[in-house]
Amino acid sequence: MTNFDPAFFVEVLVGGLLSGVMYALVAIGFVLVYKTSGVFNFAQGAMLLFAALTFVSLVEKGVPFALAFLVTLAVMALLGIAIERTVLRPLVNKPPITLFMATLGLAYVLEGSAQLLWGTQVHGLELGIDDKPFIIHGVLISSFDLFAAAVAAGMVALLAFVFQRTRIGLAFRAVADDQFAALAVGLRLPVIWSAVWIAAGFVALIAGLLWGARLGVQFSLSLVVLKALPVLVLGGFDSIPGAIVGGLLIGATEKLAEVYLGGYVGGGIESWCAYVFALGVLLIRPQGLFGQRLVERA
Amino acid sequence: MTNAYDAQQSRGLLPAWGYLLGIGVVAYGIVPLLASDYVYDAILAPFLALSLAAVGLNLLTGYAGQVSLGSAAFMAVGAFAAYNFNLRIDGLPFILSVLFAGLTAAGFGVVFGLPSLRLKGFYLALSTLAAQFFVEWALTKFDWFSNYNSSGVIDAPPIVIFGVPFSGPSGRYYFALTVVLLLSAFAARLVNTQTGRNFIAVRDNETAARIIGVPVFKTKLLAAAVSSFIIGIAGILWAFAYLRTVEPHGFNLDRSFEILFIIIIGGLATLRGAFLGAALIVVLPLVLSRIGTLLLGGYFNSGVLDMSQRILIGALIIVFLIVEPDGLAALWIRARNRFFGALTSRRPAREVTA
Amino acid sequence: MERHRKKTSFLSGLAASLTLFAGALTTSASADEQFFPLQSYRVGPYAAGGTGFFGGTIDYFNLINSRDGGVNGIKLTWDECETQYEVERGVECYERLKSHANIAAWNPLSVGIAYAMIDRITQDKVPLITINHGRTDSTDGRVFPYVFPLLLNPYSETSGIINYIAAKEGGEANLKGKKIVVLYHGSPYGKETIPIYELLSKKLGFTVQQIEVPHPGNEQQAQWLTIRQAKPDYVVLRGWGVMNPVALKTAQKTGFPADHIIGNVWSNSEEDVIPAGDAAVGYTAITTQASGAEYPVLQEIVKTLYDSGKGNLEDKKRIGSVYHNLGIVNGILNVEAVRIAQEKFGKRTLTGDEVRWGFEHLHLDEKRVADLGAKGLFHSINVTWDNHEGDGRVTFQQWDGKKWKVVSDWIAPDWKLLRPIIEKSSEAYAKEKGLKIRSAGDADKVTSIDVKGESTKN
Amino acid sequence: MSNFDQLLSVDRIFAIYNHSVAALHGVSLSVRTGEVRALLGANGAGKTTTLRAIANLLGAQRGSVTSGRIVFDGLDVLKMPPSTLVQAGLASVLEGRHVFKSLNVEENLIVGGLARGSRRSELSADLERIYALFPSLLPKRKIAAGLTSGGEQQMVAIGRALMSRPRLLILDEPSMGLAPIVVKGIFETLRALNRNDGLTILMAEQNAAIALRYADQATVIENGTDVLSDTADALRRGDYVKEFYLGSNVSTGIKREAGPQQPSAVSTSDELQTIAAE
Repeated sequence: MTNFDPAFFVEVLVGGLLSGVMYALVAIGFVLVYKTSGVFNFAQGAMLLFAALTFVSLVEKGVPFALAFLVTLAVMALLGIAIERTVLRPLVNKPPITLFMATLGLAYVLEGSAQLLWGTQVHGLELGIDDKPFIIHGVLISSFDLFAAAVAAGMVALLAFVFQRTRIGLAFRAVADDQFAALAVGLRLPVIWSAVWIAAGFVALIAGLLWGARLGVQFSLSLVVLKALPVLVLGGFDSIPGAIVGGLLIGATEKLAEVYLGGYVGGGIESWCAYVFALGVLLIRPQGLFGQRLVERA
Repeated sequence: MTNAYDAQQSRGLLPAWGYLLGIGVVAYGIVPLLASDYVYDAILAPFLALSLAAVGLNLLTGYAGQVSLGSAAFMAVGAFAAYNFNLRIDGLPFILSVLFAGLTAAGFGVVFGLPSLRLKGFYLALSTLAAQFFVEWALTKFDWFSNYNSSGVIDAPPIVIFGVPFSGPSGRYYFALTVVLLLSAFAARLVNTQTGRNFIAVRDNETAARIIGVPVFKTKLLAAAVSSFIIGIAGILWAFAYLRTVEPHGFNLDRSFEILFIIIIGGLATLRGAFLGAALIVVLPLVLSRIGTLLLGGYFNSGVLDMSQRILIGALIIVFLIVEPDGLAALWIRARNRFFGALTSRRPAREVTA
Repeated sequence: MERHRKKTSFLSGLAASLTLFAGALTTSASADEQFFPLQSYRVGPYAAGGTGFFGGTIDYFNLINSRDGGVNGIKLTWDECETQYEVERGVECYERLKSHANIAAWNPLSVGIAYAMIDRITQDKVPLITINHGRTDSTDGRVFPYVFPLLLNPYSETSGIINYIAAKEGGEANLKGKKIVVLYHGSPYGKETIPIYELLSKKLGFTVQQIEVPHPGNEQQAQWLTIRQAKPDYVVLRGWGVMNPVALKTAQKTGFPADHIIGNVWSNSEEDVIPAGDAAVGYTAITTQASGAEYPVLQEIVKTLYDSGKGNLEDKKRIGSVYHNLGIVNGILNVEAVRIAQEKFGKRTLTGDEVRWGFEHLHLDEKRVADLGAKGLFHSINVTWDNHEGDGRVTFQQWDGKKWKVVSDWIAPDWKLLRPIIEKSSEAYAKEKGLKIRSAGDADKVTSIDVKGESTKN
Repeated sequence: MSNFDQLLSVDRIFAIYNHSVAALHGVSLSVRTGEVRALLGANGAGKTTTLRAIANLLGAQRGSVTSGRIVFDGLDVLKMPPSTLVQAGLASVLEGRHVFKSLNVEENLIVGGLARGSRRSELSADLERIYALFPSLLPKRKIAAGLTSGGEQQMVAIGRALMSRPRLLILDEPSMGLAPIVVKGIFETLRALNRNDGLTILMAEQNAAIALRYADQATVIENGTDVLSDTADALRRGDYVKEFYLGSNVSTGIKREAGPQQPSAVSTSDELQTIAAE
């Protein structure tokens, strides 16, 4: 690397943070499900693919944008209920690893049916955002990424509202806190789990559309989960603020490392440096950034 | 995760050596009479390699309680290390290349096992992904590992042990079989020693284990080392006895998941489960694919069939986890006990050994 | 009673399925056909490419069968075996299908599967076609007698791209001082051309910076910001799958003009540009075959097959797409190799080794290409016993938002420059594997009767 | 006593954990409307398992009732999900309190009201009632329950259960880990609820002294079987409890040795469930 250019540094940093928002979007879907049901849902990526593929296929068949969105949302809701009925309920109280494996099986089913239903074609997806970059003080910023960040912020605000201000949100938090106690006080866990999976489906749809606009809607969409995993390691599996801050940190670190350190080892280090960074942080703070151990162990 | 079944593995109608003898006779004597090249190369070779990897992972996950999503990385380390030892040290017997490669993988296992000293559960599982991605990256990045092959692939050297060449489908089968049986016997022995009991103690309750004097850190690292050693050698079988040409990407995350699948489906903390699981994972897709092609090939193209198959396999996995969470090994024992229970009605069908 | 009946029906069901399974294991063959095992992939991350390519090849085989009644009366037959682009599935398919009689050639369209098959097909003496991909050094027929990276190997591709940029800049001399960034996929495939770009940069005086994108390539912010910083004149995209649309999108995001991005041969399909939307307009990529359905051979395929519902592609809009046309060209080359071998060995079912001989004499000049109804679809090919690539020419196509438009003549790579490098690599391989380097005389020794019968050499 | 005011009857239930570890070997007991019944027994005798069986919570602890019958107010308990039982008026306070640690005190209480689908006005009335019962909770209502004292957590847990307006309140070791003065306060409140509101109470206690002081009736469980049922007064005077207190477990000791079941399995099961519950 030649001499240090501060504007470029800021550009990389901002770009990294905005990419981080995209990672956080996927991570939030994991957190929702893990927090309330203890299931590490590896099928989140497949749900993303399923949602985006359903949406884009509907749009290509001439369904108006808004209607397609609603229909897809309804499909994801049905899917959430079906998953609760057929996968989660029979597996209640099984060890976490068994549930994790079941979601791997679920990922197979979802990927298979998405492609069987809608074909293996690669689709383009335009959300109507003109992605021309603009430049502030010599720092280039992508308008699409800003839009994505705004959507993510809106979604998080909506989730925060639901969690803090509604009965179902309170029930979510109670179940997340102590599942056995929630059962004992008479909360209907199946209903709450269905609701959570519906919420995860909603997050998958939003994330699927934003990622789909970046990658095109195709099978590889299911691979974006790999970008979310280090975020989870860093931010904690059970914390939405953790997912957001973790996403931002991972995004920024990954980009800065690739640009400034990658050159020394030949580049392409993004695939693993996020994990190493997350691990490094974890070894110092085993509870993660926002894990709720503090309250739990009081 | 506690398993009442492993305690009685060897408590069937026959003593342990009887089973071993039986397996040996079948594997060395009867299988070759029936097997074709297709069976050797497309079924038995991947079955043996994956079984061994599953045995290795089962030591770590089933017995010592640490979930790993990085098995394929250790397979890759084993395969590429063996290739390089064989290539770069003139006159080194092949068997020593294999051994050194296993030790290299064990070393990696210890390094990437270090986080287990502080992390647990899924945090630990995801931290093993660091190993997965790092190894894949490093093997692709540095040409030295593949002897500057412009395509980044390594080719299997001829397998010669003590002057005896193991070539051709059946030769490779005998080589893989021998390696798998030796290492499985070693693993079976290990889990019945104090070390093995330490593994289980650490898995069941780390604090309790520490109180009764189990060296927890040492035990965890030892589990990582032994497991990686075996998985590394499984990688050699995969690369040299099965595919014979591999690239780093062949050891990707999907393979790691596949091995984890095998031990979950087969049954955690049973060595038999590793073999049953591998059999299912290798054979089931083949059977489905063939039956599908045969029955429906005329009506649908291979894509539709394969997607249906994918759905079916995913659904089977879920159903299986629901119906038999303890895995095929438990199913096996239940079936066996029912069978023998009918034969010798005085024998109790199952004893609780908790 | 009830239970008993159930058991019986279960048992008979089991017996029936076992019979079926056994039936599936055995394969039947009749004497006057030539079999093509197809390790296709219609599922998984690369399904779009697989359906196009294998669809094209099958369409061409179908055309030959229904229009000509086969090749000189020998029917073409094939079986598909799904690989999902996974190596071990490909190997299993190989083992499954290899016992089939009358195999002409293998066409896996997957680098990984092809690598795993090299030893196997060499032993079984059946050609392995890796059109436009595969090991560069397998071009050297002296070391790799049964492997055919037809039309274009990765080194030729590199040379072709640089020649095109030179032409755009008004001649090789003007490359001096220019800066080219190569953005490559983080895999052996992606890295394969690194030394050639270095070599050409030294020879022609441009600077080259090669940047890796980690697999799968769905995130390229860091790479494109680096590119923005480096301000190159051209970016060469050596991508694969999802990496391509993301590269184009990110280029737009960071303000790099699409018409200065040149794609390689696996970054040149509709599937690579459509997901990128507007960001792909102006993007240019190398190809060995033109796209579009206006060529006579395609017209015949449409007329003979698609109009009567026998076409292989589900989506008729994809007729004439890059992968479909590559599949058709692949079909043409396979069929012509069989035809050429038949002229030598007789108009009958051939052995794999005889078809290999056919490929090693696969000489299709422009006139013959025109006769085949493919004038303009691809240029020509001249495979010999020691040159298994066949000196294919390349052209460049630009994406206008709806379709590819050819924007260059047929360009020849600098084969003379590349040949010594290839030989060095293949000789090293031969040494490592302890292989004998073949002579022209060896190449003419052909195993004529099926391997399973008595082998005779003539 | 006539049958209709029998609010809960447990009839010879057998329970196991993890499909194999036996925990209960035929426990029977009954609770009449308006009484306070104590369930006594040593650690690991099967008290907690019995209470969880009554609230049909065993399934969530990988346990199950293999035979026997439990009837609450005419409902076949083992066929009802816990939420239905809560709606029908059966509320549990779990061993170890199990408050929602990250939720604040008031949110904990509200969750207790969610199960019966209380309206907003009902909720606020119920909250007022709980704060009246446990005035010390009022100033802490916005504090995370996990950060309050053990006694306050017990109050939160009881208050949360009361939010569902139960007729039968089941408490598992309400005195566990609390200072005697706090324990006294809690038992006084429970007595007041019983006397004033007619709340029926079934509580498991290891601390037999205090339990017998506040209970009307008591049942003793040993090794997963009920061995004795009588009025609290009778039990307090009887030999059994004296033995029990003095720690001269002669009879129980013999019983354990001679019992047909494996004693180790029983104690393991309770350890298991304690681990699982944490």
